[in-house]
Amino acid sequence: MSPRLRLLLQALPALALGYVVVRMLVGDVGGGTTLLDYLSIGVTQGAIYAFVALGYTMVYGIIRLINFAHGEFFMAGAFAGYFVLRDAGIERWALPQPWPVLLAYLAALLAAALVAGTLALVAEAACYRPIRKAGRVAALLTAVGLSLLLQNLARQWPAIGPTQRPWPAPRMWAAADEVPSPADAHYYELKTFTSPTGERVEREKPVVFKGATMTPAVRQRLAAEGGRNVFRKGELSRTVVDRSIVLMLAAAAVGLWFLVQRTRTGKAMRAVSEDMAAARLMGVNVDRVIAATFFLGAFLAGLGGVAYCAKYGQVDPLTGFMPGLKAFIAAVLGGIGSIPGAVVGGLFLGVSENLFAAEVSTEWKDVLAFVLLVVVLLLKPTGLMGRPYREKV
Amino acid sequence: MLVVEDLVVAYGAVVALHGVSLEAKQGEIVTLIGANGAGKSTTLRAVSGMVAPRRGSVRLDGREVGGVPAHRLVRRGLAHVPEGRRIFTGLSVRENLELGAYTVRGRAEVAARLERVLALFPRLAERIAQSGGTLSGGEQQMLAIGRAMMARPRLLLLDEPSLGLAPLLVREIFREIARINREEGTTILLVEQNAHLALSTAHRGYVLETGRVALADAAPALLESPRVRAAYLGAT
Amino acid sequence: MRRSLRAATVAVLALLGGVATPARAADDPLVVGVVLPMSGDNATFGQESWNGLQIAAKELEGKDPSFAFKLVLSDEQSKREQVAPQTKQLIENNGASIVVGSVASSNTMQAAVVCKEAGIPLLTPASTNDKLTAETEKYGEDVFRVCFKDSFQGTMLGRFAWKTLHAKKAVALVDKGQAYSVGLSEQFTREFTALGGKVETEYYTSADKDYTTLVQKVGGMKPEVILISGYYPQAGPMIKLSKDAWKGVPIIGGDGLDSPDLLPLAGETDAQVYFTSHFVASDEDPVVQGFVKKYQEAYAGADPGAMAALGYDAMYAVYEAAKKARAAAGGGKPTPKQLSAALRGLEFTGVTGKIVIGPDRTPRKAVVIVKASGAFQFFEKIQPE
Amino acid sequence: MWTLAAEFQFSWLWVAEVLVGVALYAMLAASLNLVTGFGGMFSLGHHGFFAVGAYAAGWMASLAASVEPGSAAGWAVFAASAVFAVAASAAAGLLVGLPCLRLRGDYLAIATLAFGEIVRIVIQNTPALGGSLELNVPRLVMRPRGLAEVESFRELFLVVGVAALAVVLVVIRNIVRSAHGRAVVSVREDEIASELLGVPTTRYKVRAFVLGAAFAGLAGWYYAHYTGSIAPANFDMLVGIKILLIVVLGGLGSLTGTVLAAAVLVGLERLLQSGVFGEDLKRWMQVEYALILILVMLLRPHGLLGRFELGDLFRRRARGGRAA
Repeated sequence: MSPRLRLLLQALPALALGYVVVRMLVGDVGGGTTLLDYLSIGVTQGAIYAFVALGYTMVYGIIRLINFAHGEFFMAGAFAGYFVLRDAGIERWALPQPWPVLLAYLAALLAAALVAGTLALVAEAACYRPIRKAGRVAALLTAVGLSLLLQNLARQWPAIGPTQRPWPAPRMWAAADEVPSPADAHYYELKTFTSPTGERVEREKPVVFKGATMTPAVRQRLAAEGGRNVFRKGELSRTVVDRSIVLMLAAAAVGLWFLVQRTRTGKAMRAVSEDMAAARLMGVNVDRVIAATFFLGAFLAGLGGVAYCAKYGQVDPLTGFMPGLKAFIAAVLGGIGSIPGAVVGGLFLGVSENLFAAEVSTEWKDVLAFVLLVVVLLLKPTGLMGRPYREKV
Repeated sequence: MLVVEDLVVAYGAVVALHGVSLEAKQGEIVTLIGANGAGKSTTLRAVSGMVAPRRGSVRLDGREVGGVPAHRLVRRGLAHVPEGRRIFTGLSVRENLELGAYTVRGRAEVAARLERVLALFPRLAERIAQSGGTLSGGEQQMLAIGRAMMARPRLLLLDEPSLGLAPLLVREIFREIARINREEGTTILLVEQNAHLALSTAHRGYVLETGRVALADAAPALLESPRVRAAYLGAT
Repeated sequence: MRRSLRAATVAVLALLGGVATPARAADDPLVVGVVLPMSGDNATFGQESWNGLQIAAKELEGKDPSFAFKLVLSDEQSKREQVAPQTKQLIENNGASIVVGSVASSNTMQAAVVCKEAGIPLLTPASTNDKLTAETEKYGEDVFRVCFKDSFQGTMLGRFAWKTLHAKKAVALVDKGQAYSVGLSEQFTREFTALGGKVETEYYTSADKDYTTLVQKVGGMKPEVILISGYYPQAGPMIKLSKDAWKGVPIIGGDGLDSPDLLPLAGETDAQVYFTSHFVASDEDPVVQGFVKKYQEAYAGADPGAMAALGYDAMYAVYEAAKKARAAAGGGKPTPKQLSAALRGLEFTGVTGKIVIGPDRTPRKAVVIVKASGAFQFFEKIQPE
Repeated sequence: MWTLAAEFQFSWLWVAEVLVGVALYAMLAASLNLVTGFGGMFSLGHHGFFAVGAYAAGWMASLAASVEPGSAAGWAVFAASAVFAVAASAAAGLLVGLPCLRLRGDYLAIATLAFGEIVRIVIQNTPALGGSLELNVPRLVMRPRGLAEVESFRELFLVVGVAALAVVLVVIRNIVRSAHGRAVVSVREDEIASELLGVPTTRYKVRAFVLGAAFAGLAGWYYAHYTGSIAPANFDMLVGIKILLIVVLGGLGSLTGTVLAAAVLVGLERLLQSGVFGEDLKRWMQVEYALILILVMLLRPHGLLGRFELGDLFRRRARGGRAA
């Protein structure tokens, strides 16, 4: 194959991807059943995989650890976002729409990223650092143990609990007399109950359903209670969510590339990844660089967690398991240890899974990821974007 | 400036150093010679903080540094060029050199040092954008030394700089070492298999045997010592 | 020899745990082992059932003090592999004479296998899969239920789709990992095609949360009705994602959709969702309203779902059977065999209707069709013919 | 009296059940120890071979559903299904081993993990094996009716399990001590050196891998006949991780350690689950289990016994300060 032809072949998928993304951003694909629609669905899903895969790949790259607990950092981030959206009340700020909703989501993303990152820092210092010299099997099992621990702590912790929760849409508050008749959406009020055990339970009670008219009695009661006490849910439309995810991934990938290639910390990360002892001799505080890598990886996973849950509408302690596993596969597909590889692997997996489900079979979809994984491992163990395989002795 | 006293180092149950004492004064080149496994590299590693000593003391400028992690010692003016060079093959020559000045904040300062090191090793300037892995063995050794020099060390530890290099290149490297010592005033602790070359470059030398100092003297005296000549210089 | 070895092992372990074998209660209560999904995917089902069981138990305690029951609850976490060991423990270590549970049919099947070999009757409050009582070779002769079967529910769904919704073409979404999902869609397909309709099937798995492609693909098949054969944790997000793709197409499902979490999971939606169930709180039947009031008092104003009502009825079934068996046994504590015999042909009136356990160990009861838009609304009640 | 849970009563039935679990996991872990501890190959997909064996045995037994339990024919099918299970797993081992063993370290681990998942999903989509519902394994040697018979059934299987475990342990011990075994260990120690000395490393690695798979198949056979009902959910990734955990806990390369670790881990798990330590501890059982796992790894990363310091699985020489 001539180099020019090879370059063309490599550029083609990138061009196709760019085309799909542009069409998505313009907003005319994703809602139908054409190839282009499925491609765009795959790109969105792949972008979420990529978010998580980046963390896997960074941690693997630096200490050769498959961090099975990464999916739980994702879950922790998702829950942080959940609580911010549900309880922070940012959407009550007196700003014109869509600012309150936008700010609520930004706060949720930030909280998610910080919580996930902090959790990763703690986990690294408490579990991974002490065991770094004990061999990789021990480290791997520690990671599995940590994953189980976080999952089950979340299940037992009353604030989170073992069941799945609907993802909260930001509440858009209104006054009783602002509710149109017939209603343009479901409207709710918050009611507090006291259970026999003395627990105070807050429930959203519907006041009027979409298309129905509010009875004057109810309107009067609500007005008597005063103020803006009814709300509807500011759900984001699917296209908004999808586009934001793709844009977020693009921003994160560029930012990460800049950080790793251009900054002092990034250079230290690459140095530690190649040769920890030599990096130490350069004056690099290896522990701190590893901690920073964990933080950064989990930071991205936290963003991915909010994106994922906002898209699929629920969150639970096992939220991180499936995306974590798929992202791990994506990281290996792309070449574990390689940052562009994680993005490419994530997008590749997302697109191929969805095309397969759409055009071949929904029944066998789940085996596809693993078959792809085996095929890539056998043909090109370092992945689609990995460097040539070399044994470090 | 460096004083090592009664240093004991063990890897698990294997004791590598049984109480080594040595000293390097400001501006000196001191060499450690000895057979394979005599503990030369281990001594360097204990000095630079890569291994923690089990007993004994390592003092740098009068302050105890035994057990201080390696990355902190860099700020105290110590640089270690490890055995096998250990350059970062995936990073460019420039990035390798910049990492050498990792502890230095301030772009201007790093740029100035880079210029200086490139003046010392013009061959590296030609290869500045190449990745470290594409360099020849001799160039890699220059890169390793140049990278260490980016930290402006007052004490430079060199571990087997001649390893795997052609004789012509070895001589070039040693000329550079002598020049660094002369022009920058850097104190150098040199571990070397090639005892003849090492002793001709150094001011003083120590002979290590099975983890102990067997002989210590000025380098010219060691070169003349019958024991050294018999054991390490291949003379009859 | 063997006996003493055993005794020694048991004694050592008892010491190890710091617990001696507890003294038997004087009245030797009848132990009812309860295995339910209190956490995990189907947690609202388990929690509601347990709430219902407890309301009934409290009532019975006041009503008939001569009875000594003991409910032992075991959380199977909605995980199939947890059910068998937990059921074993309920029988072997807690001394359960009857097991009540579980909800998802696949899980109940695991419990049934254990109960069959131990010779303990199993009463399921809500598992509707036909095989449970039909495949006696696998699950034994002592599986009972207080709910109807999928052959009834699926048939009613098929008729509803054909007659009420006037649909000719249906797409069924099936989770092959759940016996309930497979069984219900089979029964629906049988009835719907017999009436002249056409059914296509697509698959999903509960491990996956991303149904975008599936939803899009189904939308492209231009169905006139869509059956989500499965449980609410998957159905809710599917409905949410289908907002544009399934515009105007009615969505139907079985009692697996009957959870207070369905609507919050589905989010703001215009979809017309109907499902078959055992009970709905908005039914104006006075028996139903009486139960709703009790439930709201006990659980902070929450409306009971069908699982709560079935749990309540299951506890009453155990009580009625025990009463009957005790009479037959002359007043002593009934054995598992006597309980099983008493459950056959048992008759009483529960909140989900009059329960007559027939020869197929399943009651013949009415099915309620619930319309879910904004809230669960009573739509129609169909009596078995 | 209405209580949430009753006091747990120890019973011989419970003890026997736990011991059966110990025998099963000891078998699985010993077979993985041959692959990982002796052969130096890091496998995360051992549960895949376990599944293959279980389904092979279960499928064969289901063909003989009409055989009278306990009859000569029943015993014959019971024994034959063991041979079939072992053969099927060994074949799967060969199929996976030949292409995958070229991979090293983590890549092999990932490939085996993928294999384990593929096996599970393929079973899920194969109606003849029950799909993702359960496969009923007919009772061939005894069909318990009532608790007393459940007890004798369990005792019978305890004997079968201990016998099967003994066979596995003896065979593995003999292999490890044989010339072949020394070859396998040398492969682990240093592949390049072994190749220079004329040891055909790939062949020995494949042999160790296939044998490990075969023994996992035997464990599968045992499990299928014991539970009488198998489902893909019984063979998920956590099972593979639990097996690996036992191997590491027992010490890589130590068979006695493996059996001890299996006893400790399974026993601990069942004790926590039983609620003898109180209802609170039972509720938090999974948290405790995970905590214990992490603590053991932090405190004894080379196993409970720690007799073998074989942590350096990937032949990365311990250079000072460099993470291995």
